[in-house]
Amino acid sequence: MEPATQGVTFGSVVIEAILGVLTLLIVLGFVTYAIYFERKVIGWMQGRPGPNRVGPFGLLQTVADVLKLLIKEDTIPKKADRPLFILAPALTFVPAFTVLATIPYTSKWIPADLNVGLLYYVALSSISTMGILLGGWASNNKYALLGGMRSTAQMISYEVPLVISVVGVVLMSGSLNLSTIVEGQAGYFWNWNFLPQILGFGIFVIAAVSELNRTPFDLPEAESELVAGYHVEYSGFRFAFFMLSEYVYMYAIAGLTTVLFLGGWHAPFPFLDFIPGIIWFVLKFCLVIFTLYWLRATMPRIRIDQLMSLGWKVLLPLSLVNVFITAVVMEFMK
Amino acid sequence: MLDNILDFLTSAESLLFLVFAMVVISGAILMLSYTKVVHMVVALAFTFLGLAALYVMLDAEFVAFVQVLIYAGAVSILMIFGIMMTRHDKQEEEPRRPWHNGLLLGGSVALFGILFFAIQSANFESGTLDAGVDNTKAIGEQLFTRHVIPFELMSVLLTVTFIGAIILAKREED
Amino acid sequence: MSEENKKRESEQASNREAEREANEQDKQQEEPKEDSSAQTDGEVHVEPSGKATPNKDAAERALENQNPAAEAKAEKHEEADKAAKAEKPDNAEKPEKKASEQAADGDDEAAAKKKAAAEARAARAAERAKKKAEEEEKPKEPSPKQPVLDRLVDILKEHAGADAIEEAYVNEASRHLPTVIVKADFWTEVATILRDHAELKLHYLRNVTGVDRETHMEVIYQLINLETKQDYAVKVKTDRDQPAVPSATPVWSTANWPEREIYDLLGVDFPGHPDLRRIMMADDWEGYPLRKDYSPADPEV
Amino acid sequence: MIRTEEMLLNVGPQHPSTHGVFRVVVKLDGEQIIHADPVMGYLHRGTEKLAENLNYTQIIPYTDRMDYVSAMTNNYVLVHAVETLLELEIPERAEYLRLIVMELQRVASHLVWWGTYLLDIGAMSPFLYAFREREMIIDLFNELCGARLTYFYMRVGGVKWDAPEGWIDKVKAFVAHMKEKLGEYHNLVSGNEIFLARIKGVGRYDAQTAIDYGLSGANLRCTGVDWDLRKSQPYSLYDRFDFDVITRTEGDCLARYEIRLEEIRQSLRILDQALEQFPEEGEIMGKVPRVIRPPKGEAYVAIESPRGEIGCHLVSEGKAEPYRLKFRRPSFVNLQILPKLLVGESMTNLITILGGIDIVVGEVDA
Repeated sequence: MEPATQGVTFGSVVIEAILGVLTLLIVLGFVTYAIYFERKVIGWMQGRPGPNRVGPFGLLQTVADVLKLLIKEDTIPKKADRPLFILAPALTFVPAFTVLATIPYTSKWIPADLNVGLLYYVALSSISTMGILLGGWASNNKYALLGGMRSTAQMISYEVPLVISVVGVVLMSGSLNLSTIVEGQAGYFWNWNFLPQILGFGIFVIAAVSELNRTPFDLPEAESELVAGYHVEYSGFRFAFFMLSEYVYMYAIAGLTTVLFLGGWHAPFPFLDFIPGIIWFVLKFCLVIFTLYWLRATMPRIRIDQLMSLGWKVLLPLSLVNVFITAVVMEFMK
Repeated sequence: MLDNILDFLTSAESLLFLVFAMVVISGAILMLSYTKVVHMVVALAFTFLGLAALYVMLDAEFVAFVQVLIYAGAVSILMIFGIMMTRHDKQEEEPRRPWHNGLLLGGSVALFGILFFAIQSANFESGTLDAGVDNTKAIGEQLFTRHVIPFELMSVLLTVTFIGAIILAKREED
Repeated sequence: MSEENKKRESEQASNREAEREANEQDKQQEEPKEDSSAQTDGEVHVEPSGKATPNKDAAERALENQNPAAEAKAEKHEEADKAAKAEKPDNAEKPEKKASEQAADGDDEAAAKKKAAAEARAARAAERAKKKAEEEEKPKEPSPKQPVLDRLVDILKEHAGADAIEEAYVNEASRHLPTVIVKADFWTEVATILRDHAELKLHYLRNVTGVDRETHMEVIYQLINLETKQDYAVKVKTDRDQPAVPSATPVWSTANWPEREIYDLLGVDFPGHPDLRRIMMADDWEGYPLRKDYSPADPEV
Repeated sequence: MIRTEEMLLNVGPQHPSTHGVFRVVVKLDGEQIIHADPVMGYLHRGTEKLAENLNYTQIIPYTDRMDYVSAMTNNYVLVHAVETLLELEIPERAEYLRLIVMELQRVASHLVWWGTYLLDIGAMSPFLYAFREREMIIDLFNELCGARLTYFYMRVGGVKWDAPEGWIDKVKAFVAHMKEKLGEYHNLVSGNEIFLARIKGVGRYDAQTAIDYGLSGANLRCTGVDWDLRKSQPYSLYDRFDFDVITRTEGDCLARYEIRLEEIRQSLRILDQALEQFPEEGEIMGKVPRVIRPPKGEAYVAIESPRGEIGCHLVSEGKAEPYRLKFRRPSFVNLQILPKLLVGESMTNLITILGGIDIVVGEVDA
């Protein structure tokens, strides 16, 4: 593997930048239709049609919404901490976007094949927390502050079991490199990590939903308690940034789940290998996304103290047990 | 000398280094000059991030991302958290002591001099360092073989701190 | 004052006069209408179903309308009112004027109609009066709840003193509700007895109502025993100018907000209330809206 | 020692979970409530004052607007008070119609509560399910009296409109449909672990406290007190029907939840019987004078509204307008216990407890 920065030239920087913009466009396209499908899917589950006015089948609804947000007046409260208020959405969005770089879609298509890919993901996603916290604080609004504090407490607490739950996977593949992890899951679907690492998988999914601040862990923006939580004072495109980072994270988490536990681009049966890997990846990815929507349509919200005790008293010990079991089993299997 | 500088500036790598170094230094200076505590912590977080970037340039990805995870992610957030939760509107005016500034200036100059001469006179090993294909793995192996005793002692220390913190928090509750 | 102003004022004055006259005429024209409604009123009640109470009332009203003595009485009453509300002469003046003007200005047609109607009514009223007299001969049946009330009075007299109760009766209109009127001074004591006495155990306070009776204020507490399902009403009367009733909140927590509401809307003070503030109206509101003589600062609102 | 900062937070008057313009000023330590002070009156329209200048028929629409989720029971309590003073006979068909709409209203009201309560707790779908069924009831009312929310249906002496042709059959169909859906509701929500964790043991009080605070409805029955005015002081035709008063002994939000859902089933039982007994023909208005002048006197009547005991204290001086009209609004009385329940609870539980009491601000403020 090439050392990270050797051979960096102006040319390569430009190419990387162009690739980055392309990825951004793909992600934006994803977010647009992720929101559309979320509204459609939840609409169907609730016995209503969902968006169906703008464009055929309402396909342009999100586009219209985004346009509305962009041309909306951007208000900054008088008593807000102006510089931080402006900085916060960016600070939330940038890490959300950069973590996408390490996700391997197929064996060939890997934006950045880092040998500490997993660590990179976890480290950068912790920075977004700071953006949320600052946004909540800078708004100078009590609801926003409460939302920001909740969000921070929640994200810090759940990052720990999230990281430890994937240690089992790392042990099994012996690498932090995401494409190596996928390679290790080749073959039939029972080789995918979600079966041998069923405990880790469960913890990972729960912690991931919590990291995403989605139902049933959507406390930071719990609209029935905190109105809208940390982004209560945000409007226009700054609000759009928060919204966008939420969905980009969803993309990232779905990608990560696919890679770590669902065998990435591998087909469930080797004889299905003629179907390109990217299709398998997208299928698994969509399944994860759908599950998130499904949860949202059926679950009530958990309470903050229950969330905390679930994280520290249940998930953390369980994830440690998972590491221990994995290590012991691997020692015996050797 | 001038050629060196030009050389340095034409390399993209060096430019990147320059940018990150500036981030680190300006973060540190801003941290000292800001008046609001939250702003200070944010500046500090940028210093941490800049440092992490420098580590990446040195091919030390593991250290870099652990730096981001622990310092930029956890430590600064905890600091902001602590600041928000506590009362800090009473900013005590410190008594002005003019001779302090002189003393501080003298101290800084002396420190800079010592460091400068130490670095100038140090004898660095020359040649390129082979960072290895997977230095994370190397770090792991080193930790569990050569440095296993300090590593274990460290974990014991952390466990003790952890338990201590819980006990303190519990006592305050009662 | 300038000439112009004077002129305008006199104009306004004459306008007012005209307006009042017009009003008066309106009222007169309405009068017979109302009478006729009263007739139908009466007729409906004379249905063979033979329900007594509403009929009785209608009859009384008819009698009052007919009887000049009764009318005089009413006038007297109004005068008394006028004396009571000396600070508001406008209100009291009107009816008096009305009566005299009625006599003077009433046109012949109306008078004739009225006369005819009056005769018809007189006939019916006489009939009804006879009926009423017959009814009165029969002794009124005591309410089935009379013993319950007597027992309550006994208990209260025994424990709170003989002076505690001003009056006790069974409110037959309200499903034979035993009602006692308690003197304000004894109310705290009585409330505790009502709640704690082994026979009463009125732990549940259903409702607190304040009524402005114009001569005095009343606060009515509706109590019920959830086990025996026996309910009672307790009234406390108080002076209207400085109304004060000892708070029942220490005895029943539920009295808290209803008492605040009465304080807010009727201005009754509740000494002993833990948190007596306005509850519905704004904190700086002036006056007590539910009082009968309340006039809002801005009548448009 | 580090001290945390106390924070004063205004929950409302514009807050999604106060269900209207109701405000609670809470003092918070972190997310824990140290003190709570409810502030109301934002929707105070002075119904009682207005009523003193209106005749009895004119007052009825005002009662619609008090508890706008359950207008039929409000209609009833007023006409019932006037009829009590007048000692009026109500034709049987009218009384059955009243009873049917009141029970339908109870179902509708509990459905609104169920949906919004789960929305408060963070579940979105039940809200839409509940409103789907409520919509059917509203359609039935709409067909009956031409209004969806403020019905102005009852009159002193009877009801204004007779049931249109086929209406009774539609109600029957609805009752059957609703019975089925009730099971669906239980499947969707009642066993959910998160839901149970959220409301079990929250906002608990005992029977003595409940009685002391004069709570009524599900708020009282959740502590084991068997008190339902339909059974305890039967009014209308309730003594003709076979139904159970649902009680629980836990006294927490879960008990209130179970009671309300179970009460829907009981209402459906009553409806079943009432629809069977419904007289084919008959008057819908009693013999009522054109101008209603109840005799001098006063009466207090109370009925069981979906939220508890709604009472009407009517003082008449024999005029066409009431001398004093006072409503005992269950939401107002039930809400009093809120500050007591909130102390020491978290912000999240504020919503859970407030929702569990089931208030309608139009009724709190009147």
